[in-house]
Amino acid sequence: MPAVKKIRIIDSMRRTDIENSLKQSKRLDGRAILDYREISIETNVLQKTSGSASVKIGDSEVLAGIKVELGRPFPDTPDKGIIICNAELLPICSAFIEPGPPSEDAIELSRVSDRGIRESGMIDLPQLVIREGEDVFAVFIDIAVINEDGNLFDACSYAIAAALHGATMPTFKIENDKVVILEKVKPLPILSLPISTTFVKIGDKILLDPNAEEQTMCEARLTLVTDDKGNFVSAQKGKAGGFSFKEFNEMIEISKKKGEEIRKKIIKNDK
Amino acid sequence: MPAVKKIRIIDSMRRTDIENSLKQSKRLDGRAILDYREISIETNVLQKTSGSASVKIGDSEVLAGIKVELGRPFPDTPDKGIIICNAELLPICSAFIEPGPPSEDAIELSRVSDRGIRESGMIDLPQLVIREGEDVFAVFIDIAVINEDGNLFDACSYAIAAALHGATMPTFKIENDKVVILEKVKPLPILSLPISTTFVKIGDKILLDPNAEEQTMCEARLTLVTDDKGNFVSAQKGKAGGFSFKEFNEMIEISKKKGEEIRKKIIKNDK
Amino acid sequence: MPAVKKIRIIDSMRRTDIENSLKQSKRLDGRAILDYREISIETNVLQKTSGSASVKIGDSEVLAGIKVELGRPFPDTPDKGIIICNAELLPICSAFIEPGPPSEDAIELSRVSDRGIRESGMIDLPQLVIREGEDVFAVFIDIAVINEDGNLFDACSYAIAAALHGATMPTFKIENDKVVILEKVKPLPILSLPISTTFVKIGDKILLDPNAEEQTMCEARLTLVTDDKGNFVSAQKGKAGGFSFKEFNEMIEISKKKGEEIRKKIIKNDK
Amino acid sequence: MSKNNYIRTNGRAADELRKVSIKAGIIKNADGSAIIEFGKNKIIAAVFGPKEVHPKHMMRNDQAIIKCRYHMMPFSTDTRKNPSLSRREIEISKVIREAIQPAIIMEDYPRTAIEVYIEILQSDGGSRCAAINAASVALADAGINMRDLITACAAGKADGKIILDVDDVEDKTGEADMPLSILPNLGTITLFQLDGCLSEEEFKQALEMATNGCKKLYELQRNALMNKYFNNNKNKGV
Amino acid sequence: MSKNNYIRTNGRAADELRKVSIKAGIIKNADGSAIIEFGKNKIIAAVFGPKEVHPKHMMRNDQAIIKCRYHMMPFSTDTRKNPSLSRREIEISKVIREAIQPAIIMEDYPRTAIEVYIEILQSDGGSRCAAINAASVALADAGINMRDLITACAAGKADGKIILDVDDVEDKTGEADMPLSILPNLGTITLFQLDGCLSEEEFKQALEMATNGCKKLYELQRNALMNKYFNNNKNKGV
Amino acid sequence: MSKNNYIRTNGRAADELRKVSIKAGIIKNADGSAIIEFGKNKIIAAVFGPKEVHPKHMMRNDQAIIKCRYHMMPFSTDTRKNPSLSRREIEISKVIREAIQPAIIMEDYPRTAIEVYIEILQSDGGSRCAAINAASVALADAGINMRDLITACAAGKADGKIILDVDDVEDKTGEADMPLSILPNLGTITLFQLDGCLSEEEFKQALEMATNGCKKLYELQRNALMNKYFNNNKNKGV
Repeated sequence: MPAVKKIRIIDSMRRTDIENSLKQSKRLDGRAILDYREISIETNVLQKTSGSASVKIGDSEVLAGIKVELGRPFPDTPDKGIIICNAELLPICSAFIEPGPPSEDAIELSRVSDRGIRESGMIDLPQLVIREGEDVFAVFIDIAVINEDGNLFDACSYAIAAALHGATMPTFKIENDKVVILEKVKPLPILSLPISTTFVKIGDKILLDPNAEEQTMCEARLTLVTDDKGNFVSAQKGKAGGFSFKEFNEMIEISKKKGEEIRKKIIKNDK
Repeated sequence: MPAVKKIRIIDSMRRTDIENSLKQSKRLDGRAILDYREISIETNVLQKTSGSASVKIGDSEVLAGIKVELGRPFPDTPDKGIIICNAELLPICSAFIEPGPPSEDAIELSRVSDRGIRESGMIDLPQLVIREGEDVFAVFIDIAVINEDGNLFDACSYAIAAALHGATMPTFKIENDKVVILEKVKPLPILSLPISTTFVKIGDKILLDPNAEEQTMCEARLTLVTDDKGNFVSAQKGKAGGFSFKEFNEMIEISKKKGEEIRKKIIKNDK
Repeated sequence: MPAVKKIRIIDSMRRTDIENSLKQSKRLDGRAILDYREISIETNVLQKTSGSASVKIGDSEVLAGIKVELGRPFPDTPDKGIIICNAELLPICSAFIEPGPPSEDAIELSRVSDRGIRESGMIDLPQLVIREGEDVFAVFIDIAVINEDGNLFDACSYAIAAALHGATMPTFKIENDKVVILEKVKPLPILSLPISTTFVKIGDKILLDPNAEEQTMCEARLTLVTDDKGNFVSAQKGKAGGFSFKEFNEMIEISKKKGEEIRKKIIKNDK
Repeated sequence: MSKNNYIRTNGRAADELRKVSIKAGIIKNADGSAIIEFGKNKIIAAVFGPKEVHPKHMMRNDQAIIKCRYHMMPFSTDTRKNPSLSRREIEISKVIREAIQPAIIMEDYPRTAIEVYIEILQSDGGSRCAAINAASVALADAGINMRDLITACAAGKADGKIILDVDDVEDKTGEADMPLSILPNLGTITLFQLDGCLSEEEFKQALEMATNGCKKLYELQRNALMNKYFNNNKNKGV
Repeated sequence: MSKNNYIRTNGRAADELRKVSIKAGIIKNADGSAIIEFGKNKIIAAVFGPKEVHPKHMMRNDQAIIKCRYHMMPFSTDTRKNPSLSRREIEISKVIREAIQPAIIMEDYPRTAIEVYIEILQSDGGSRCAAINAASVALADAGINMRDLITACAAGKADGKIILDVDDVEDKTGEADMPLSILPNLGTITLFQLDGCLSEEEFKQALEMATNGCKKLYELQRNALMNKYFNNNKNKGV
Repeated sequence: MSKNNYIRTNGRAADELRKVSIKAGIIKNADGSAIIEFGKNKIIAAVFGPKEVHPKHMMRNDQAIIKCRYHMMPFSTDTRKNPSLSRREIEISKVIREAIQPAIIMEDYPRTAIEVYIEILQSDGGSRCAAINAASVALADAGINMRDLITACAAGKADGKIILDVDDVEDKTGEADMPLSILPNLGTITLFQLDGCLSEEEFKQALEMATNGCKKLYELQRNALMNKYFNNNKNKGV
């Protein structure tokens, strides 16, 4: 099955409807321009993982599963565990996704998710070392996109945060110079919960949490990731258009507030 | 050279001829519906192997070569040697096969051949261990399809059986904690000779040993593999149609008898 | 970006011009048939390498970079270092090169360059051994084709020779049974400077140093590689036509003389 | 059916299925879909089509073509699975396609493709059978014209006994696994595989047991479809 | 701009760029090209097109399509890089394409492809910004109609200070890297990424510093183009 | 030819070929085929075509295109070979294609492809030459219009002596290997490679020796074709 990707097209009448509505700062699904759709988060949904979460933002749905396995450190970081993060756009998620090797979009989604974890220092990597330079734990974070209706960056961010928050890792002992994994587990050392907020620009309006149509027709996209302390820990601009500096400064303000709201939701959910 | 596969098509006149003939339980090549074509088996045809066989069933011809090399056991079976079985549909074998990565058909043929060996316990895998968890022998069973005229499942089964029956493996010693392979060889430990029989259904008739035309136009295919003791050790149904339970029971009976006949042929050949 | 390669076509008028000119043993760029274009060689052009060279032959331009890293010897040559040579036809170099997996032409260029190094004994491989059978130095020779105007075989040959001549390798010590690389470097042990000369045949004429047009329309190509002692150490005929024995003997004579001239140029350059 | 009192290490009787639940219509973007939980298996099947065929040379003028992909998520297995498609997944994709195709009225959809995507979110023994049951419901949910549902269940042998619906542990330690799919109303066998060792008697006994298992699955499939269409259940999502 | 006297370990002031040189028109076979040396970065960008689109289904009737590939040579890095395209290279190819496209008057070239190939011959921190600067000059050199040049520069944080133009060492040991590209005359941000940790204050400070860096690059780009066209410089070659 | 009495470690005289047997027409499904045993080499060549060209853009209106694949079976080598095509196999496929094409009257088959598939069942030194000899007979067996046969043989140097037809052991321990293919009646060299080290004198001596080897092969090729067509030999199969 080759990867001849159908392209999502918004017909011109629909496009006009969306634009006209935005003139009154209203979206066709009734939201204000800075509203999120309903977010639902459920954790511990997968038995064969050390942590998992299912996240829905409106009709976008993703599933994250964490597995912690024995591995070898990278030669240049012998004193740190390993993170491998991979997001797959499953062909079940949309008529516009074909099975096959990961598309450019899937690779960007994986790498932005990965950097969100890595650069924020979310996982305490030195705590994953068993024997420096020899044996470490590798944390595999795999994400399945189950249904696609825009804003996968945020959905993945929340699924990762929810799955890692409360995830476990194995304990071990050394026996005859070999690492033996024990049945007992302990919490995975999580240092912060970075939260992503994604904006798009349509005409002169900045929208939060774009659905699939909005994301298809937007000129530019910006994802800003903030941590518990209000720091910015990761960002990614996308799409073949641009933002003005004024728009940029607006998004900076909003992302901090929204990030805080959503972080509370994830922590509450996990109790 | 890309893999744009030509599809074998049976024209409607030829199809009618085949069907009319089958109404009298006769095949166009003169066979009765449960007859095999002539089977010829020749062993020790390849010098750089530990065992080899060339098998022809009518105009289908395959070549199997066994190589036994040093390897590492799989982590979950430290006390067993390794089997790797791979069948290739070479582009020389048919105008309908293009070079390139293995097709779905080639992968199915490889995996059914592999399971026929593995699940029947044909090779005594614990006998292939040198040092548990460290060093084992790996048995590579590679099959080349030289000319394709249907029923490759059986041709591969017989070539594997004939090549393994009488194959050898190296002897070794441990020196300075290293495995040293010695010149002397000993017989590869073979515990049984599973034999496959393949049926197809055309209209309301069940045929044994389909040729390429019959296999192309059949509704369903069934391969049943039996061992020396009359046990069923492997099976695979194929093609996008089905069998009735009555047909199934018929094939069960026939496969035991035919399997026994062919097994004798292989053992005799090897003496 | 798939690799649908445009094919370079010489239109029939241009072809006639080239052929008519060759009848007077003249080339359209003014050269005599056995003239090289201007060759320029610059070394130490890349900082992150142990040796590098930029070579231009007319408008053909290639860049070679040497890296020497720790590696493991091949099982059948535990007493020798490793050479890995790879040439890439970058998509910047021509409108006729598409990005993607290496084409047949790129693989031939890599392998002919590799054999020119390997078979001539250019690098003293036993000198690259750290601990026999365990640790050796691997010499990576990577070549980037920056602009393509024919005769890449020779351009790569000279770039390799110039980069290796004067390249360095690390020194090391063994500490706690581990190899430690030291800051100090020493010269890479180079035993000879094989030099390639490439001919093409157009009509009944043999030309040296074909440009892109000549190479496209030629019937046959021959690369002959000679070493310091006037020995022939590597050769490759290409293109879907042939040479007479008489033509062959001519090229043998010429290649020795031209090889000597160019070798002097490279050695002089490096002083 | 089975009269003996043999109890398996997992607590089931010899002819007892694991817990199964099927829910239709859970992927909004798909034309049809279903999620099945079958023991620890958690599998989504989604159907797209009938739709345009790519690449064109695969198109058939007299009927549809079926594309089918069986794919395991890296987190679905005990040890993380490499994300790229294995040879095992390619073979299972093929046998599932051949198992479901006989139920589809292919000639009703000439020049189109019907795509069946199966995602194993959590795996246990018998994932291909579970997947077929889900795919069958997803096809019906997509409104594809069908001759019958396809219903699948394995039997096998473990600890010397013929048992229904082999789970992961029984598959690894047991003697045989025999997945089966049938068109229950037409009495047609559309998938059949055997790995392991069975005498003729055991073979026939397992075949009968698996057939009975299929019949139970059939009821569960019908219920899933009825729940969707008659309860007017609008909930979507895994 | 910066008033403080902080000196970085590499000897630069906080708001000081590395040494940059840009030369246009250095690949004879390309329709446009440029080489940039930016600190230790040594990068060629070459543009081919507008040209026929392959494969056909990617063609757009109302505008051009842009293809972009960012590729590192194996000898460009400290440790030899595997020659095949990494996921990092694929992502950077995408963000660079999206960074340069807003400057191109796409509707002037319907049904064509414009190809931008970037080869990293020697890498240092900030290679994607350096590459965008080179690609922008190469596009102009190819005579592609543009609304503005694209100009790129990173800011970041190392040793607790906000700094301009993070090099390799500062990227590895530092706290944050924030690459930016803008259309300087239109005031449009076309590439923006952040890896690391910045407070809101630092974020804004870094954004301003990077913007100022871009303005310096813009002058260097213009000079490179003028050097080619007004000095009638015919020299080609790396 | 050679006057000296030097005997090689394999018992051959310096200018003595290994044992060679060629049989034409052994693959029923191919349009033409041959099997050659050349020392320990055991190689099948099969020809399909002239046939339709895929993909279309490779088609040439004025002549045929030749596709050629040289492929080694995993069991053909001392240590098992990985089944996927190596760079070595890709290069040899190219040089064999270029070696045989000059013999084919390409303009007799415009808009078609002629496919030449070479399978190495057992390898020894000189497999590319053996393969060319087999491919040449297979092309003739397929009835492809040819100007001449292509005939191939290597010479080389081992133990300080120039020798004909280098085998595996001599290739590994020897000083040089020089495969050659010619069109014997036209006196045209169509394949030539050299690996190793030869003085000019040795080079010329080896070239002459290989040429004489080719002439011997030519007789064996003609016999193989005559055996098929005049003995009306209907046997097929390896």
